[in-house]
Amino acid sequence: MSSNNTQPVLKDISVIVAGQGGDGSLTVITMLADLFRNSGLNVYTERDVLSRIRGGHAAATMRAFTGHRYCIGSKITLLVALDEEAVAKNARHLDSDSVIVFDDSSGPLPDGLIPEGATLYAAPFNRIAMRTMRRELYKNSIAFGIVGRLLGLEDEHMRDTFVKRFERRGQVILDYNLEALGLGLHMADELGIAEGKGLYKIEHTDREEHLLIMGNESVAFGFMAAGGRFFTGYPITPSTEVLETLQKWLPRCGGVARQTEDELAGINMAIGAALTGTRTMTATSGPGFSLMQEGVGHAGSAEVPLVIVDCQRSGPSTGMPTKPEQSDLNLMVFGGHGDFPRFVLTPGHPEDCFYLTVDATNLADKYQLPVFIAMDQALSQNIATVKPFNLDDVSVQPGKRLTAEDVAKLDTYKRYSFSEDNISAFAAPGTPGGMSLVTGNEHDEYGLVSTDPDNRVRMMEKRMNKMEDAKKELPKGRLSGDLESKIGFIGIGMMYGVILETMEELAKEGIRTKYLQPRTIWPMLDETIEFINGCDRVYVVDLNAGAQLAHLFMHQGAEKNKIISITRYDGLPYRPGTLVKQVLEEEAKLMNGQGKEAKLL
Amino acid sequence: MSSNNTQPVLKDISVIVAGQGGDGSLTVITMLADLFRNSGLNVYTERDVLSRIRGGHAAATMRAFTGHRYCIGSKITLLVALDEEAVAKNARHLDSDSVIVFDDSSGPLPDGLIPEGATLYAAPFNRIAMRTMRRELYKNSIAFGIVGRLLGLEDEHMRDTFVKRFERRGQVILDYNLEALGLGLHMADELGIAEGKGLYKIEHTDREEHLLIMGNESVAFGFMAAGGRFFTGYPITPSTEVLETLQKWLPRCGGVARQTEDELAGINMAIGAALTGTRTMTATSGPGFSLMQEGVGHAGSAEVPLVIVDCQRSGPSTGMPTKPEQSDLNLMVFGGHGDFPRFVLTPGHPEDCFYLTVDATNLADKYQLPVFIAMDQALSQNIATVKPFNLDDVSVQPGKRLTAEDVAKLDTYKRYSFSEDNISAFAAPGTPGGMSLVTGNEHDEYGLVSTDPDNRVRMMEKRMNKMEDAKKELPKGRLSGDLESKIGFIGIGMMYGVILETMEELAKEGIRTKYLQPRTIWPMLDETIEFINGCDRVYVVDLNAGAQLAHLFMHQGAEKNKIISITRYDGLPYRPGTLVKQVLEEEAKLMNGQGKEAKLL
Amino acid sequence: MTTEPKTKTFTPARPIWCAGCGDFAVQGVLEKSLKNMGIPPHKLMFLAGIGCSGTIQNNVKCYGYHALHGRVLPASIGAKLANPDLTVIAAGGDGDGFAIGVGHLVHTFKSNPSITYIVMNNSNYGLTKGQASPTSPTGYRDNPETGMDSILLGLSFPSSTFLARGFSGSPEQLESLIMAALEHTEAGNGFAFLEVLSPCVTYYDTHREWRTKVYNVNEEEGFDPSDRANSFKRVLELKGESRIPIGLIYKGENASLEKLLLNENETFPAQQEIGHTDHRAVYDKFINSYLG
Amino acid sequence: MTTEPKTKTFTPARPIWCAGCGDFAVQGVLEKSLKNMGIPPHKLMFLAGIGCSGTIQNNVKCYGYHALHGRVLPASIGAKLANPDLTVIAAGGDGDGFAIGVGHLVHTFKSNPSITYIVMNNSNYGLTKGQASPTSPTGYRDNPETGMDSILLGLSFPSSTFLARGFSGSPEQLESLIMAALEHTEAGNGFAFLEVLSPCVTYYDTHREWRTKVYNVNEEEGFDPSDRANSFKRVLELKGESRIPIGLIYKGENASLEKLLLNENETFPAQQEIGHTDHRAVYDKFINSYLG
Ligand SMILES: Cc1ncc(C[n+]2csc(CCOP(=O)(O)OP(=O)(O)O)c2C)c(N)n1
Ligand SMILES: Cc1ncc(C[n+]2csc(CCOP(=O)(O)OP(=O)(O)O)c2C)c(N)n1
Ligand code: SF4
Ligand code: SF4
Ligand SMILES: [Mg+2]
Ligand SMILES: [Mg+2]
Repeated sequence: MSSNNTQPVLKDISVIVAGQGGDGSLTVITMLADLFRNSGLNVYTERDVLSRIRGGHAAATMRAFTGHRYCIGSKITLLVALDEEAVAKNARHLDSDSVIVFDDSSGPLPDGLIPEGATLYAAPFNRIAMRTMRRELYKNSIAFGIVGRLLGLEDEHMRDTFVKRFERRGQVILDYNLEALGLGLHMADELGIAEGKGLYKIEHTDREEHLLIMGNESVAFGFMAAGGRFFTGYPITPSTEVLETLQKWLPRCGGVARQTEDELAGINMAIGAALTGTRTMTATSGPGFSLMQEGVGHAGSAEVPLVIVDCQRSGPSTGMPTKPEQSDLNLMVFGGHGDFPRFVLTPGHPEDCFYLTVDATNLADKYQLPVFIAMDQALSQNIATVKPFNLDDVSVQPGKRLTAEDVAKLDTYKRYSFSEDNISAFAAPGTPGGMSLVTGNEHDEYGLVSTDPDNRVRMMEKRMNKMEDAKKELPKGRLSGDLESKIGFIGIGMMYGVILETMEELAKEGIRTKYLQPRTIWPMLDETIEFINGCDRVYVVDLNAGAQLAHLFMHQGAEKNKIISITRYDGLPYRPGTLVKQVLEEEAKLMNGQGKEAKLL
Repeated sequence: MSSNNTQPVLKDISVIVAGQGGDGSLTVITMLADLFRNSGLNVYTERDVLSRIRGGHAAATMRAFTGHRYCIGSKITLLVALDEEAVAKNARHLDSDSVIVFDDSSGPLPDGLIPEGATLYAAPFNRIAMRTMRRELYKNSIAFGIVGRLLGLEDEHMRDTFVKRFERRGQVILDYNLEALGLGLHMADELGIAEGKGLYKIEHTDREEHLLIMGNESVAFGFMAAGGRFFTGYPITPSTEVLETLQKWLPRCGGVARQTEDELAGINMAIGAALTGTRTMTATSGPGFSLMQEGVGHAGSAEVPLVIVDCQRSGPSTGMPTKPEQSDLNLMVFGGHGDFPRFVLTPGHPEDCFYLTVDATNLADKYQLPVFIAMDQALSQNIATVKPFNLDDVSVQPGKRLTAEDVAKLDTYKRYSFSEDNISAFAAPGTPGGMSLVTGNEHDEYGLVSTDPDNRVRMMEKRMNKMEDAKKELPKGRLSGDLESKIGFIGIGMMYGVILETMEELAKEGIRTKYLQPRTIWPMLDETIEFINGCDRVYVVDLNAGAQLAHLFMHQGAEKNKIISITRYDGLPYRPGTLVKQVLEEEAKLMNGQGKEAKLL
Repeated sequence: MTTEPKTKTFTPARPIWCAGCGDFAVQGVLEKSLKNMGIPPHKLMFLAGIGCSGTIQNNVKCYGYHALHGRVLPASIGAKLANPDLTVIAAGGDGDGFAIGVGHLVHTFKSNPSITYIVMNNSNYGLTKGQASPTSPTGYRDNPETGMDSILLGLSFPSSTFLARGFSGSPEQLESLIMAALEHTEAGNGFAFLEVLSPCVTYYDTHREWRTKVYNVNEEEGFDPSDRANSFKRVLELKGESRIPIGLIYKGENASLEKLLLNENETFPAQQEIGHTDHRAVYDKFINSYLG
Repeated sequence: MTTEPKTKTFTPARPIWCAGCGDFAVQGVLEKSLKNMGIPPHKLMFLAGIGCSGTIQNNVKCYGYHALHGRVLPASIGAKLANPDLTVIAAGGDGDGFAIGVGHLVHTFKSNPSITYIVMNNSNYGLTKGQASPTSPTGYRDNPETGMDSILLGLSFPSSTFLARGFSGSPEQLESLIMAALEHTEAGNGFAFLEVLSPCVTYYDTHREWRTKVYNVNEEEGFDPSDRANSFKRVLELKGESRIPIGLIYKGENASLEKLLLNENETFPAQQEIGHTDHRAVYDKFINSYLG
């Protein structure tokens, strides 16, 4: 590879910056993402950190591309390795086309670590930073200069981005960083990477502006835009951004966003607020979600509208807090003791997060029950370009509520009145005449505790039937690929982008497939089971050890022998290439008449 | 009906005493049960109370019989009604053979409440108690006299029982109660029920002594006999007797049984104790079990042996605390975030409770994971005769433990060492050289936090594989009925006795059936799925609204079209007659070619 | 004051308490105080925990809520923050408030929301049949531990503003305390904590004992309820003499949580119309902040 | 003292803390104190919560346990009750101990088991990136609430027996406190609570501020740590003067939980051989009590 005047136009690159926690890889990637987004490209970024503040391997990746992608690609175009471990850890994604920029401050890269043919630039970021600037801290700003040049960014654009990012932290810090950038550009010159002589040419194609946003922020905003005005939560990776985003924005709308003493307070305070008619949400991750189980069932039983966001991470228990997984599905669907209704929605990318959170907020209010949004660490925290949310597309529908005038017209008001649609009209506390009792005990229509068996059965049916009732309007899945194909995929959350890209790759190999991204997994929509039973075989991709999704389909009547279960739980993000390989192997076995292997636990 | 010298021998009677909470119905039944047990009969009692200390309808029932029964029968032989409501509430179980003793202190029983032909004795217990003894309290001791006479008990035996029961409460109380009994016997004379002239003759047949014990007490004892020495819990109906029994007995064995500030402390204190190698248990019911979910997953992840008893009550949320249900099955099987191994055992009667708790305690220790015992309110609190537990039948096997000598012989000790059988040998704190780290984070063999993907996969498999490994020795189900039949039953817990008796009734109608009482529902044993798939149809009786058991079988590969799901969740105890009717209806539909109706949600 | 419409709604339940239970007096005095204060039923949100005590809300005309065991305070705070116009009263037992719920109590002392919290302390778990609670003395049913004192606990939070103890056997004094508590919260002055000694005649009849032990600090010459350190000292001394201090034991000042958290230029959360577009400008600002 | 065999086991981890973190000093002083006390690694059960602080056990040769967030105290009590021969040390952060775990802290003050609890207070949530904790002052990251004081909280429990506060910047004084705490628990005198001010250089660098504010009460003429009321008063006063009281602030006497709960005639739970038949007579008695 060499840089000359005939660089290709940048269509799809993946850049990874890797080093130790605290090295600032994320900062480099975040700024790069901003720059590319501003250049009219689409962007997807990913972080890979440990659950500690400093040290340990940490990396951040950015993919920039034209068109639509919702994951990091299988290959690394450019690796910026701040230490040797960074090269070792990422070697398997490198090939002969890859470019590696290596910080050789502590010595040269040992032989044999990178694939033959790959281009290596060695540059002592750390040494220069320490020598010239006296702070290791600046090494990533130095690195930025080389990376930017390689990727075809203009020096001026880089400087602008630095100003934008560091301005608010004061002139001194900005100046230092600009100086560091200058050092980096100078190093690039020395390495022969002059401005405009990088690997690519960037064409400013898509002039439409894009948000650069993570799933958690989209969820927060979806809630706010749907009229959500109360949020309580307790910090936990990878959900904390929901809390922090709402703490920043909700008060401007007169809302409350509060960090509570724990998750039990979080959900019960949310319930208390919801009782007043306020649209309410809480967010957490596995450990906190386990703690919330009593509250969740209570909301279902007492018919309290509540949105609960579970940003799943690798379990069980404390698990691997910063790693993605989808292993709380069972808990969302089956958690809480006793039977109660709930909806579980499964967005697939940051845009989906926004619109589904609006839906969740409306649905919770309409059906007076808990609605879960099943996120995963990648969906929660990966930052991607998204078309600006269209607020005119958003319909905010209040539930069945009674004003003081409505109540005054009634003969009788009962909080839990039986009704055709199984939804009891609701008068908020403060409404004259609407006094009522709300309880998680079994109760009569007025909310008075009752163990009368007939009442019990009716109340139970009233509550449970909401799930059947709602099916018609619960968010439908998204179908893509070759709809005539008899080979299907099912996967949720972060698998959305991976599966879409896998299908493209498979099509190139002559295997045409289709994909259903279910957006509601509870109650299970008929379309999902029909999709499975209508295929010859369906690859159900479960990011968990228990094949939770696959078994859930069986639980709901899917034929076991249609399902090829693929499970993964090593904490690594999926790359399309991996899935392509897995499917090709499976298909090859079928060709050889080995029969499919439903690795169902 | 009249009493003469040719009374039948008592073979199977059900007596219900009903009135208001605090009336003491339970005391009468408890004493009756003791008397009949001492007369060589078998006994089964049931309580039906509200979640309040005084007032509200409350009833207690006793069945006395020869042979084996594990539930209350469908018909009431004798109803002792302390008020009118007691008659109304129980009328549907009365028939023309029934005898009703009614307290007419507040007026005569209105016409039409009891079936034609039934015998009514009116006796003003309350009035007499107030007039003669100045305390309403004594009315049940008065009633006891009449009831005892009717059932053929000897006066002397009744007096002995009174002495036994009231002695420890002091001579005064004993004297008052004996006086009240005397009044009752006198009333009986007046009503023409002389000693030896009751409805039955009691033949002292079975000379073997029996325990009179409830499931919760059997569980407590099973734990103790299996070497359990540490218990923490928080009071909650219907589990509290486990705590209270162990608080009484465990200290005598040097153990600790402690009431904690809440269920979170309960399970985490248990975990802390288990870390020292002590066999440990906690018990709770739905709401507390929901709160324990984080702890449960932690035990699975950190490989901490723990027995957890869930005495299920009607859910969801606070539900109906004193009513039976089996609706936490989903939570036991799928609770806690992330994937981790666990066993769920399902005893069917108090004897089973003892032996399965021994198993649970051994299994937890052997496989180093949480083991659940799925109880239900009826199984927990109904008192029945049971053959004295045979301690020589009980084998107490310590898990894979290392003494100081064992450790000293090792080159390396790793708490989470990989091994053939997926179980790592364990050195208890205090053992020289066995220092190690225990954590709910993903960890390496030493217990150090690790996110290495390969290690992660191996650790996950090590833990999850325990479920497959254990299948061979997990408690097998009990098969009964006509094993050639193609019509099956499955039901757990309190359904054990009901289904056995239902099968007898159905056989009389010419319908031969068989029954599998699974005693392990997680991991699901192959025998269970094979039982279902090998039948034409299986009646799966779920005491919950979600058909949790039926769906769990589908989840594990049972064919949907084999299952006829029967669900019940009205909080009433099942009577065999009800189930017989339900099955006959279903069978009739099939005869009429209507096809079966799998009422699966 | 809005008048209630004629719409029929739930008829307050007959208490399920045993005859003689201290909780009857608490309910009676509270109802009277609410009337005195002119708080209409529809403005009253009355939340209770689980226990015998936790059924009190069923017996009063109000917006009632039966929380989970130990969670009445978070639920009450949620309600208050979402709609500060409501009079929010929380109630429950000593098990509910001092065992499973004590973490929330501690944080309510700390955060000081304007809600009244009445703990009916019978020093045992009534509803589950008499087990020891955190206020049970050593030896009650083999309880090995020393009983705690909730007023001392409240005093230990520099932000606590109202700490009182009453006795169901002294209804007049109890009334003055409930009135004072309600005045405190209606004025938005923060958290009013009121423990009421309310004997359980069925499992632990302390009526006579408590009657002889209670000691009203407010009758004491020179007792100054605004002196936190002195109140602490006095409570300790009295306990040392086997007396139970009752009365308004501490009253101080600290900003209330709802004042600190709510945006004073905006409508309260619960009072905003759902689906309104008043905040469109904020939404646009949000979107813009994520644009290039 | 038993000597450790040569068996290789885990190598204590390198701390994952940021350079300059206060927790380094805590670990150093603790290790020194353990050595001074002659507590061998195999007798030490070191349990920690979740947070930056909650990784300390990994760095020390011991039987280590990483509890759930907020649950380190119940787990520690379980271990101590099951095997009182162990030296049980619990550690964690201010979020772990005073937010999610405060209910257990309260009940540990109440029940007084002989365990040492070291809270590394950095007045923020380090591991989750600097959010406010219960000890954060008003205004830190928009925190609207008043910070709590754990020593005051401990003083409010009549059964508390050892309350101290150290500062990672004063390692010698810290050593004396850790030694005193370990002596308290090794003697079976109950719960030793020690808060250590341990600044977080990354999110909330209080090092300089705390250095100027700490005030060692033990250097004060006539300060009597056995006078609960006076300690309470003095802490309040010092706080009023913007000082942070450190030192052994309270020491008292009360029976320890393990003494109260364990049957002194029997082997400790963890030391009984599993499957032994020593208690067959008790089992028979149980069975008999359910016979006719
Ligand atoms: C999570 C949970 N655990 C346990 C229970 C059972 N429970 C109901 S009330 C109660 C304690 C009642 O004591 P207290 O709060 O003092 O109220 P009292 O009945 O004495 O008024 C308990 C433990 C429950 N409902 N929920
Ligand atoms: C149930 C649960 N909720 C939330 C978290 C996330 N979490 C991990 S550490 C922590 C707080 C850490 O603060 P602190 O205890 O003060 O420790 P520090 O890091 O400051 O030493 C939180 C909220 C968790 N692990 N578990
Ligand atoms: S049991 Fe005790 S607390 Fe409950 S109602 Fe009866 S007297 Fe009151
Ligand atoms: S983030 Fe703060 S508390 Fe955590 S290790 Fe760094 S300095 Fe210490
Ligand atoms: Mg109580
Ligand atoms: Mg902290």
